[in-house]
Amino acid sequence: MDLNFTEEQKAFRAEVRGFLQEKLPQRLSDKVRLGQRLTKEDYEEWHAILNEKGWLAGNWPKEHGGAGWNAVERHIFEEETTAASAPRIVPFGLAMLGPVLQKFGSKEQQQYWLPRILDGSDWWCQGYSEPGAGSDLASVKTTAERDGDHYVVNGQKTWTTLGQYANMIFCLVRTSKEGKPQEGISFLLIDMDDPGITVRPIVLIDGEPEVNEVFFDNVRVPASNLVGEENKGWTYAKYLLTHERTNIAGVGFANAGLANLKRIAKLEQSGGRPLIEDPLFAAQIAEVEIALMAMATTNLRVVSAAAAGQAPGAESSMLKVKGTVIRQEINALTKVAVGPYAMPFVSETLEAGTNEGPVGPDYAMAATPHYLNNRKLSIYGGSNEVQKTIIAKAILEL
Amino acid sequence: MDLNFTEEQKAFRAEVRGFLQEKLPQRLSDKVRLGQRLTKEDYEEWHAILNEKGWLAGNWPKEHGGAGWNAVERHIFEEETTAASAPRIVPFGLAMLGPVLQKFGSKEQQQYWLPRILDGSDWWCQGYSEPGAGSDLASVKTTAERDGDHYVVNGQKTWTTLGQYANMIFCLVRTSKEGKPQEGISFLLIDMDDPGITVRPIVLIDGEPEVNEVFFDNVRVPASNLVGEENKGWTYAKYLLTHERTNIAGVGFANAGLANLKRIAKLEQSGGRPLIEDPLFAAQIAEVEIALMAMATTNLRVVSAAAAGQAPGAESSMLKVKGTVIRQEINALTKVAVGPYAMPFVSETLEAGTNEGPVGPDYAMAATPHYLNNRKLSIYGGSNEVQKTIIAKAILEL
Amino acid sequence: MNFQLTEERQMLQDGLRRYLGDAVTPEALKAAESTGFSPEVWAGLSEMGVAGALFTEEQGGFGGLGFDLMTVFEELGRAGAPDPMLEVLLAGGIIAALGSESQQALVEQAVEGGVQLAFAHNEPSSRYDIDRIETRAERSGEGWSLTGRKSVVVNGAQADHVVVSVRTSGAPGEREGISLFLMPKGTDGVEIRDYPLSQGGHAAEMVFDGATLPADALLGEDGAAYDAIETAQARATAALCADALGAMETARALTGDYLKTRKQFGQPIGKFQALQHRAADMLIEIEQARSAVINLCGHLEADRDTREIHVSATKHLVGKVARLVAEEAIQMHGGIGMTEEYELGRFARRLSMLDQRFGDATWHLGRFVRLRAA
Amino acid sequence: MNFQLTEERQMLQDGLRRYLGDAVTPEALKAAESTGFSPEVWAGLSEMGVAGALFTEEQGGFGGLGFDLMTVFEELGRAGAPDPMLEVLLAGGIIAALGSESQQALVEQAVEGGVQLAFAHNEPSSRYDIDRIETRAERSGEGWSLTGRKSVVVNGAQADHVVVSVRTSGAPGEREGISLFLMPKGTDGVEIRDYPLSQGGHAAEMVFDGATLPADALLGEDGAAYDAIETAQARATAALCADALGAMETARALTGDYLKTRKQFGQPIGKFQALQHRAADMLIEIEQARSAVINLCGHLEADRDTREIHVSATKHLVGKVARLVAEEAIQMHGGIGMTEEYELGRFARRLSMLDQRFGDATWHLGRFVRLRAA
Repeated sequence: MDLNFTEEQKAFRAEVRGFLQEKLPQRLSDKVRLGQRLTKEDYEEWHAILNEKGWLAGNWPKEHGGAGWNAVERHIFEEETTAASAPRIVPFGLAMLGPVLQKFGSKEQQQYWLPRILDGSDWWCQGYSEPGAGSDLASVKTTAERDGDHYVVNGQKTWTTLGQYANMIFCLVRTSKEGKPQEGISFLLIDMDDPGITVRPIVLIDGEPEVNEVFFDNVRVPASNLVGEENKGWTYAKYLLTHERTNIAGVGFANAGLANLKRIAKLEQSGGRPLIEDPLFAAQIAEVEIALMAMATTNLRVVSAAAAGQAPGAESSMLKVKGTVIRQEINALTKVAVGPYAMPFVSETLEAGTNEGPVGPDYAMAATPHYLNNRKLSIYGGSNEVQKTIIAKAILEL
Repeated sequence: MDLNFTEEQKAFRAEVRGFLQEKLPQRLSDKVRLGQRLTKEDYEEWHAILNEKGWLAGNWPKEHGGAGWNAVERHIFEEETTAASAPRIVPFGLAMLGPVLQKFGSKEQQQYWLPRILDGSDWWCQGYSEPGAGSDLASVKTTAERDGDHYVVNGQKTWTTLGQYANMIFCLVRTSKEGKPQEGISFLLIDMDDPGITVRPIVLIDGEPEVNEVFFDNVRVPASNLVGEENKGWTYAKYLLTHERTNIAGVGFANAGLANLKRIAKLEQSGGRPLIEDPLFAAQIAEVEIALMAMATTNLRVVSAAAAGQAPGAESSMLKVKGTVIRQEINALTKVAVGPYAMPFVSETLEAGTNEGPVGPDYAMAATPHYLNNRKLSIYGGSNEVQKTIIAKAILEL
Repeated sequence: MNFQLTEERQMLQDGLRRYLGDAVTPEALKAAESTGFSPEVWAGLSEMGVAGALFTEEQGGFGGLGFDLMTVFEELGRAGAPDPMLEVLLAGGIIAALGSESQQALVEQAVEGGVQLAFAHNEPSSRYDIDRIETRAERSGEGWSLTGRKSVVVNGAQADHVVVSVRTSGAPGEREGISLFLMPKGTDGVEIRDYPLSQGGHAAEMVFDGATLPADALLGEDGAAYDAIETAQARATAALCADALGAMETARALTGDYLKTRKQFGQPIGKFQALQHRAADMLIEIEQARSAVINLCGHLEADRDTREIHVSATKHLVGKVARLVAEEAIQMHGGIGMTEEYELGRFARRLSMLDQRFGDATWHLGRFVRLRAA
Repeated sequence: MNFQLTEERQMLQDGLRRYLGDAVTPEALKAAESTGFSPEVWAGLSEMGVAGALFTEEQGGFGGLGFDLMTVFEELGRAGAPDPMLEVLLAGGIIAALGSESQQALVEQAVEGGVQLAFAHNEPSSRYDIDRIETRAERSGEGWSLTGRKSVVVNGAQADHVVVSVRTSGAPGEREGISLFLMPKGTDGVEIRDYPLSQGGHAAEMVFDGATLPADALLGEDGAAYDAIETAQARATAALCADALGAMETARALTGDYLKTRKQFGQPIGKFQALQHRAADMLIEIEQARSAVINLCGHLEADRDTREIHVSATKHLVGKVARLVAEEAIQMHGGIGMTEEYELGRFARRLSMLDQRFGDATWHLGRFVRLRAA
């Protein structure tokens, strides 16, 4: 047992930190810090900076243009970028599709699509969820029928995050109704500009059109866009979900959120003294900090085992549950901390560069939207209820 | 809406209070206050005092020698007696069997058994639960076979509270295996001195032999001891359980426990100041106090509806859950409040009049035993899990 | 002891529930987004004379007791009505308590319906302390000149009259020296920024830069307004908690319906025991909240210390339960509960913002401890 | 970064788990009830040289680091062993840190096995403050005379040697002026009342009424013992938390087995989703507790402030989880979980008493806040 990082790991951390100091645009980190909205261009700018350094795809092997980091290095990179308020890396192409193509895609698909993910030619989105399916992903109803060298796709996807920015979508589609629901699913790459595709934004309770519905009406997709074999898509989907689970705990986000909360609690006054000196509020911050200290170590245990080649089991479900609960608690405390200025709901103030300044202190404007938006953390990616059932079954063997 | 008691109710409260001041022996209230064990004789002494006043059976109609109080009057009596640290009234004969006999017993049974409950001739215990049945009371396995003018009883009962003091037990027994489990149950009164009965104490985690197993080996019971009709016992059993549910919230016990906790927190020192001035501990007391203030009003709402003749529904399940959680939280805080002196585990100190004085302050000695013992509150009388299922089904119509 | 509504209150409740059930339409909500209230619903409430229930007969109303407030505001919350009735209670209550005969006319107008009020009291650094007022009024000729800033004044831009609290002497944190003025809409020297609120409705930042008010704008005695503000805020807190209670009832009803109809893995999700037990927990806590609201409403007319203990106990408990209900209702719905299109969202937001007015759950827990120790 | 046990520690863990699994029998527990420890198990542990893991090579042991403590005490907790190894760590650690060469012999004896130690430090009004010591020692001839009372001295009556903390100068609440003495069993002028503890083992009240100790009984410098006590208590807190972690693992294993085998309404109760999710919550929290123990054990050798922040963070978190696990394990068992006959009971009691030594969860939360603010 040793809680210390190796000298190599410390050197890597210093390198990342130096890079961020030099290359992360202040304009972007300011937006992230204040919780303002990032535009498509903001993300693309940051992706390009990372790609230039070869750090955009930390989890990809070097042969595909990735950094080839192990789990500990990825963890360090994550810690440093969140601490520096760097924009997050949009995961759909890099964390989700990339690994699937590398494992199951044809040589041609790899050579064509992977570089386009890195250089920003394509913005991918995810076509997994369907209306009414909830956590039961295998109940795919969107169909793809073979017609010559095309598939004809009909159906609907939903909860498609940032679909409004995407020009490509990877989809689970049903190519057969035989056998178990898992058996007739295929994995298809679809151009969002194809005729027959409609994107409809879903406004969430924080006022954000972050997710979308995507409708497919006789969309013709070249058969060459099928990944792997027909009807084997469920295997690839599960592989993708496993990859999505890395950094499921969100320790970096939690740390950044906690630091922000403490900063606010020092600035806000209550009873003529800084809020952080209120013993009951300070105790609530302390409770979540203590939980986070432990969770971060659980995360390191999993990361360290992953770096040593072990596949995480129900631990990632535990991290998902605890990680989301902690982040949501930090969001809730932040909303309380900013006091009455959590009430104003002026969407424009969250756009940087508009004339609409914040109503109260700038740190207050995103508190309520973030609190509301992050209720999703315990719902998506396999709801916390699904995770608990997994934990019970795996560990209790129930 | 009116939260005030009527003038008549206030006068009744004053009368109860005056009676307690005059008649409640200091020796008994001291024991109750310190959480020491009451002996069989202690209970009998208090029962006799109440019976002399005609107040022993508050819930019985006057024609049977009861006080004939309505729900509000019973509530007031409960509040005053718990506040004065009076011993509780042992419920098995008075609150459980009495109402069943009054409703379903024969004239002869009523005339013989009811006066004996009031004058203390009989100490009853309850033969409902069986090993392995848990909250599934209808799965009665103890059999009673008719043999001439007797029943021959074989089987086992468990969790028989204070069975060691009892000379009589009322039992659910199986007289038929036909139909649904509920259909072949009968309600039988059995003399504990009959040959073939063995009582074995079960020691609980607080070291107390409060409950017992009762074994029946070919015990011959006169058929005249059958209450109501053969195979209709489930109806009587449910009627009994409904009656047991009055005062299910335990507001009086919670109030007394809270007062005791506050007293201790004023006496205990932490960091050179009274513990009650520790803001975090004070907040925990406040939280449970606030919950209790609300729960007491919910209880009054139910009591008031009951006095107006309405039958409580799922509200009593809500009161059971919330009431037990509040009392258990008070117990847990009390254990914390007494500090290291919660550790000594000297059973003898809980007997009044022995040479073994308390190790620390006298208020500390019962803190841990009570904390441990009251874990039962959420288990017996229909576990809190069972109550939640009832609530969900009744109100959500699930 | 009696927990039945009187016949009059029962009629009021029934009428309100029926009316609001029809009137709070998506269109009415849409209208309220830009203007801060729904002109149609507001007119309807005026026609029903609902504001009369907030005031005593002496004040020109027909109610005014705690349980009258509970009856009205539980229904407003249940419907998620976007109209500033709470501000009528708050500002109107102060005017009724302190106003001169001519100022009292406003209360009558409020009862008759239609007049919009606001109470400009909060300041950027006052948080939830009533006495931490820095905005100053100084005598200027015959009248007064006001300087300072009021923050998150609910309905501030819409109100025909705004009650403004100021300091005429003393320092922030002192109870003495707080005064009140009655300011008509459009008073010069007041800069107003109007904006929407998360829970619906609008609020405003109000900057006073030498705004001048006549001598008869003073409400009550110079420097002695604290008690009236505390009393009015206690009543408004009771009303807000009743509003939250109503919103919780709707959230639980929506959740119950959803659990019964939504199917997953071949059966209604309400058949899953884990969700059943969590729904039961939610119900138990809502029952606690209802009792807490009853406790506060039943003690609004008690002595100050008793009343304020109940203010803090109830605001703490209802605040905690509101968070639980909002979060659990969303969670049990899953994704659909996160969408603006579905009805739950606005109730969840309304509940989420309960903490932000008159003190959050933690703040009131600390205050309860101090009040009990005093 | 590495979360694997070293080979040595793995062997120690395996050996201990095997030995204690066999040795902690009902008979051993029965024996411990009256005497405070099980002579057989104690002899067995001595034979294995387990105490050596608590001390560094320099001190005569073969371990002494945080993760050595974790390895040993997690197994003692898992088995619910009733033996006072924690007192060897606590008192032995102080002797190792401050003792003269001749006093150090005791540590060697402890490592070789068999010697029983205790630390008489708590007093009736000290609660969890290390510095709130009132028992006084005054010079008397060549030696010292002790007056005062020590409370709940775990293993006090059984110990061959007791380390006693006293005040030789200053006032309760001051860090300066605290001194330590090494007192052999049977010293005159000490009245001892021995009694059993809820969690197993014994403790004693010790009244010093002019008890006399020779000059060479002083441990370390006069008046400068605070730091050594704090350090030893930090290590003992880590050990106690590891012990609780082991006890939780057993409680969860018993609960898991019970959920799998106990049937109700025709199926194993573990099939009920509500219980599944609560079991999952319990597992998640136990994982949190494990990480918290790792955090503390990994920082025992850090600078004082870092170490103490982890002491309070870990004691708080493990305290909360211990309560949850004890209560949920009983609840999920139902009635059987309440009985002394069933094995869960003694683990639940052990977990229930975690709060009572070295500070409860709430106390450490407050301390964490103060340490962070400092």
